[in-house]
Amino acid sequence: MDISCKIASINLKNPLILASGILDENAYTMKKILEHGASAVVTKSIGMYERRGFETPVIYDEYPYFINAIGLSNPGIDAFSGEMEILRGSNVIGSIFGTGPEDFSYLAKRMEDYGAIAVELNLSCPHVKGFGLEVGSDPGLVESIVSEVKSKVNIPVFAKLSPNTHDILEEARAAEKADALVLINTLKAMKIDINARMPVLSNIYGGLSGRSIKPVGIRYVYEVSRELKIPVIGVGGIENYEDAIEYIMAGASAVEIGTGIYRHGKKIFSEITNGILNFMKENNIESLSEIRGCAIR
Amino acid sequence: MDISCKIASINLKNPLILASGILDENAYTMKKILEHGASAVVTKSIGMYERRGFETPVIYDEYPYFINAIGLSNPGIDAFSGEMEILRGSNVIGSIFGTGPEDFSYLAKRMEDYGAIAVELNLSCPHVKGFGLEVGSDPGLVESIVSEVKSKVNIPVFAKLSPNTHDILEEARAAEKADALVLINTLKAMKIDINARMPVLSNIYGGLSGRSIKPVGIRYVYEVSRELKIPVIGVGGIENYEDAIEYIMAGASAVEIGTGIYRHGKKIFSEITNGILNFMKENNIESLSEIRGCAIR
Amino acid sequence: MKYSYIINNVRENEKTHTIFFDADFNAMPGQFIMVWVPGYGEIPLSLSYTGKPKAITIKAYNELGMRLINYKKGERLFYRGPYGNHFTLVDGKKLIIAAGSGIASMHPLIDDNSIVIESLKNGSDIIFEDELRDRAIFTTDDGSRGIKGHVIDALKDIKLDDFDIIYVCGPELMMKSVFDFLKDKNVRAEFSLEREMKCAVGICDSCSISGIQLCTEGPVFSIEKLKEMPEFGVSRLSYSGKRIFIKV
Amino acid sequence: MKYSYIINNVRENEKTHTIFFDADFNAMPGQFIMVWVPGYGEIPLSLSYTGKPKAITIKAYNELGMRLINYKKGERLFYRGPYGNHFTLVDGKKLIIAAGSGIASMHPLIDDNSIVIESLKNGSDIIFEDELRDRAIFTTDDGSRGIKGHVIDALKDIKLDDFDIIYVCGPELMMKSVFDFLKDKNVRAEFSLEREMKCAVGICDSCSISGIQLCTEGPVFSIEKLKEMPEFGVSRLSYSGKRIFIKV
Repeated sequence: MDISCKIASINLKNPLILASGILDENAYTMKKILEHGASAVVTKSIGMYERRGFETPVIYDEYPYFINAIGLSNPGIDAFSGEMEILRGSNVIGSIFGTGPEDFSYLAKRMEDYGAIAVELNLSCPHVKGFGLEVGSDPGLVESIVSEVKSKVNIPVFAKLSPNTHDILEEARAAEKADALVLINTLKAMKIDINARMPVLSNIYGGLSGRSIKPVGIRYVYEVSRELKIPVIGVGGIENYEDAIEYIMAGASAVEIGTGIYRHGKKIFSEITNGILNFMKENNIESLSEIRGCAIR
Repeated sequence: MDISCKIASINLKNPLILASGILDENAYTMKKILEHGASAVVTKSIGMYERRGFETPVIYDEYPYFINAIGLSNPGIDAFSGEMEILRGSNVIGSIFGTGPEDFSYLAKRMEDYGAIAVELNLSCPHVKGFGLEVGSDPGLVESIVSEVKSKVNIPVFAKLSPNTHDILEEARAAEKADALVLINTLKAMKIDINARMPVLSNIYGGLSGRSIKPVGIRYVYEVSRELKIPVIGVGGIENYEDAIEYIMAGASAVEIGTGIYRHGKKIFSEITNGILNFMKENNIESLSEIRGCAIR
Repeated sequence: MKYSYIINNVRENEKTHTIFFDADFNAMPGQFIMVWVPGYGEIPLSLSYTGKPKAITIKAYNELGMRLINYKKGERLFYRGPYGNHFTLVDGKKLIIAAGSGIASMHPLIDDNSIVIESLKNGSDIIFEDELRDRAIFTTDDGSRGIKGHVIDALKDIKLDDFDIIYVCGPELMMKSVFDFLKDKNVRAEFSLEREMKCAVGICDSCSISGIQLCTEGPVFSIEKLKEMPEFGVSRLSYSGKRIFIKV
Repeated sequence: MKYSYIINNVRENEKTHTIFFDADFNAMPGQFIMVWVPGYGEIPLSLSYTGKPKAITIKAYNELGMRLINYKKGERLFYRGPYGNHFTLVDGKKLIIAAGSGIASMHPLIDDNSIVIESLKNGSDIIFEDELRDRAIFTTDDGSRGIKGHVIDALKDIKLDDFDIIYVCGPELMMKSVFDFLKDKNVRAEFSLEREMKCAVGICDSCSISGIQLCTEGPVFSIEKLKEMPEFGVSRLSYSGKRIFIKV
């Protein structure tokens, strides 16, 4: 049975990629995730300069919710060279964020130089002013960022889009020059503690990820796969092999796993791989391409 | 202790209202909900003409998800007179949907004639083409619908908005002439059954409600209450008194409960009322106005 | 969505089949499942066998039904449930009153201590004949089998005191006539109601009767409970939610 | 977020207080909680008392700390957890090596069968003095109490064979020196590490060391485990995620 997948020029041994923002700040952790069976890892989003991010509390978790507002904390692209050096030769996808085409193309080039096999444009962080959502909800800006980055690097370019929109197709079409779309980022959300009478997160707003958002992620992957030809990488609430297969049947070429690690540990990658293989065996499926997008009507 | 609340000219004995779409098609059921302690009920959304709605399956439920695509099935405003007659004298808020200002104002007038204490404009059903989301994501259209309805009826007008947007404030400002905003409608979502290799809902897409969406609902209520003066009615994932108080602390004048009934039964209204009263007693709160919006920073 | 494998498909008559499936949930007579036929829709179906294996008995009257009665052994039956309450099981003599497909939900109740009154359109509509033959009184519209007439024509000759419980299932109008016949008599009786059912989990309001949801608090109601339901036998909501008055 | 009521606030020294609170969770020595001071932030704090009542001991070095040490009896302490693994409890003689606030997490380990080596900046920094007085060897930077020097200056005079286990907690550089001193000796030793901690649930990667998350798989590691961690004593990530090399 064949669970490998190909996205643009990249061949992956399985469709399970570590999502950006989870256990991907320290190179040694990313190496460990790859050892646990992820076919690639996406780094934490890296910007032009060091950024402290938000003060604690930066997460709120209470099943089925997981809300975070790390605030794009990152060491800056220069300092990140050290982590990339430790990872050289590994399947690392560099996630980057910025305010416009210049930032993004500069950062993408640096990631390429560092040995990243692809870059993922974070066009959709829901809780940092001036980045993310404010960038991603401007289709003209998205289009120029994608074009500019594509013209500057030879590695594949993935665009990670926001679910905080009323028209995903407009957003997706704006990013259509990318080699793949990554759907979805977190949903803007918040938690108030009624005993403290205060928002829990220091930034007030955060991004909802995990279990709760899977039906939204499936819908975006399905809707975009149905209408556009561009490959889609599914992300949002994947905790077991059924979830991964659901994304693949919705049209995803691969999936990213993030918050799922919180509840299932790093072994989630091997567990889901085994689960997919068993499902394929029981259902006489030779290759994932047989079921990719099979649910689309 | 005082848990009454006032929204525009309406006085309610408690802040718990039955949300539109749940147990509000048959007048006798709405009467039963009122007996169970809801201070008001919002009817199923009623349109100009009878509408069958979508074929089954119309719901998918698997905790923490609840996805529905009833498809605005309704008997039409004429036939609905029978139900309203049975309910005359009760606290009934008429939910209506249409394609533009003419439909909405006509329907609102009929609801007023039927004895509704207010109308709720459904500007945000996420899964029916030509209605809801497509209406609600056009701020100019929203504004003209609200203005037109306001000019035609004397009862308060509530506008129920969509969370499927990147800019809730633009949407909220468009509806600012309403007497209250109702936040939020369901999130557009879907479920694929991997064994059937097919979307479960006959309409493919549906609206995600219940537990999963509470942090998104809280965020919208908070964001709008923080920026605008218009009263907000919170809805989305309320299952216990803590959830209701969280919405109130985010700025909600009242809350609507829908999917919560599925897991807790009709007794959810009296349970939450008692829970709120206990919380107020333990925390020396005399009136809900003391805590309304207290979490806003 | 849950699924079980179909282990047998038995033709009961021209359009009616019993589909046996390999499920291990516990169920009681009167409960139902929501059967999903992917691409065709979803329908509520009472369990006609509640032991092991379980089964549903369905009369095909539309595409979904046609697809269902043609299911082969080894195919998957998708469903959710079981849902609803159930008939009260009693030690003692039972009178079972059925019309049309109502017999399916009461099939698990039939035993050596029961008498059945079954109303059929005509004699060829009969199902479960082997089990019914020696313990059933039939009524048919055309007199092609048993008494020409309706259930009441059979019921009025029954000595009700002989029975510890009466179970009733069929079209609402038929049940209303049985209810009216029994309501002033000192009998224990339970009726399994049927209405438009969409969500099956108590929230869409389609199947409600007098404020009560058939899917979660029903479908089985005692005669006392029915006395408190002014909508019974009078009106119900259509699929769109329009109030329809039941013709008397 | 959970909360408990504060039942006592004990001043240990000028800036260090022990806050007792009424919580009924089970906890072991070495575990920590994330304490949220609404409006000020959230910090990881080891439990300095793990029985009933529980307590945290905190030295105020910023606004959050100042607010915390001024908490009054009856106020609410908001927290999540307990998190992390714990020191292995052994029957036998224990050597406890602490520096700075490291003593807080090891306080529950101190008993009649333990000897403590504690490194202080100066003598006035001491806390838990009543319990330590008769069983501690102090080292101070300025010689104001005990030996002038660092823990190794005290440790080298200890007969390690006498002890069944050695527990270590303090700044990473101090722990690295203890680790280097012990690593070739045949001893059982556990170290409680400290790094930037944000999420405390194993996903943000701030507290990771050589691919392992302190918050979920630590903070306590055996000396054998530390031998497999090349980042120990060498580098860590800052709050922003920047790699910082620990000065030797």
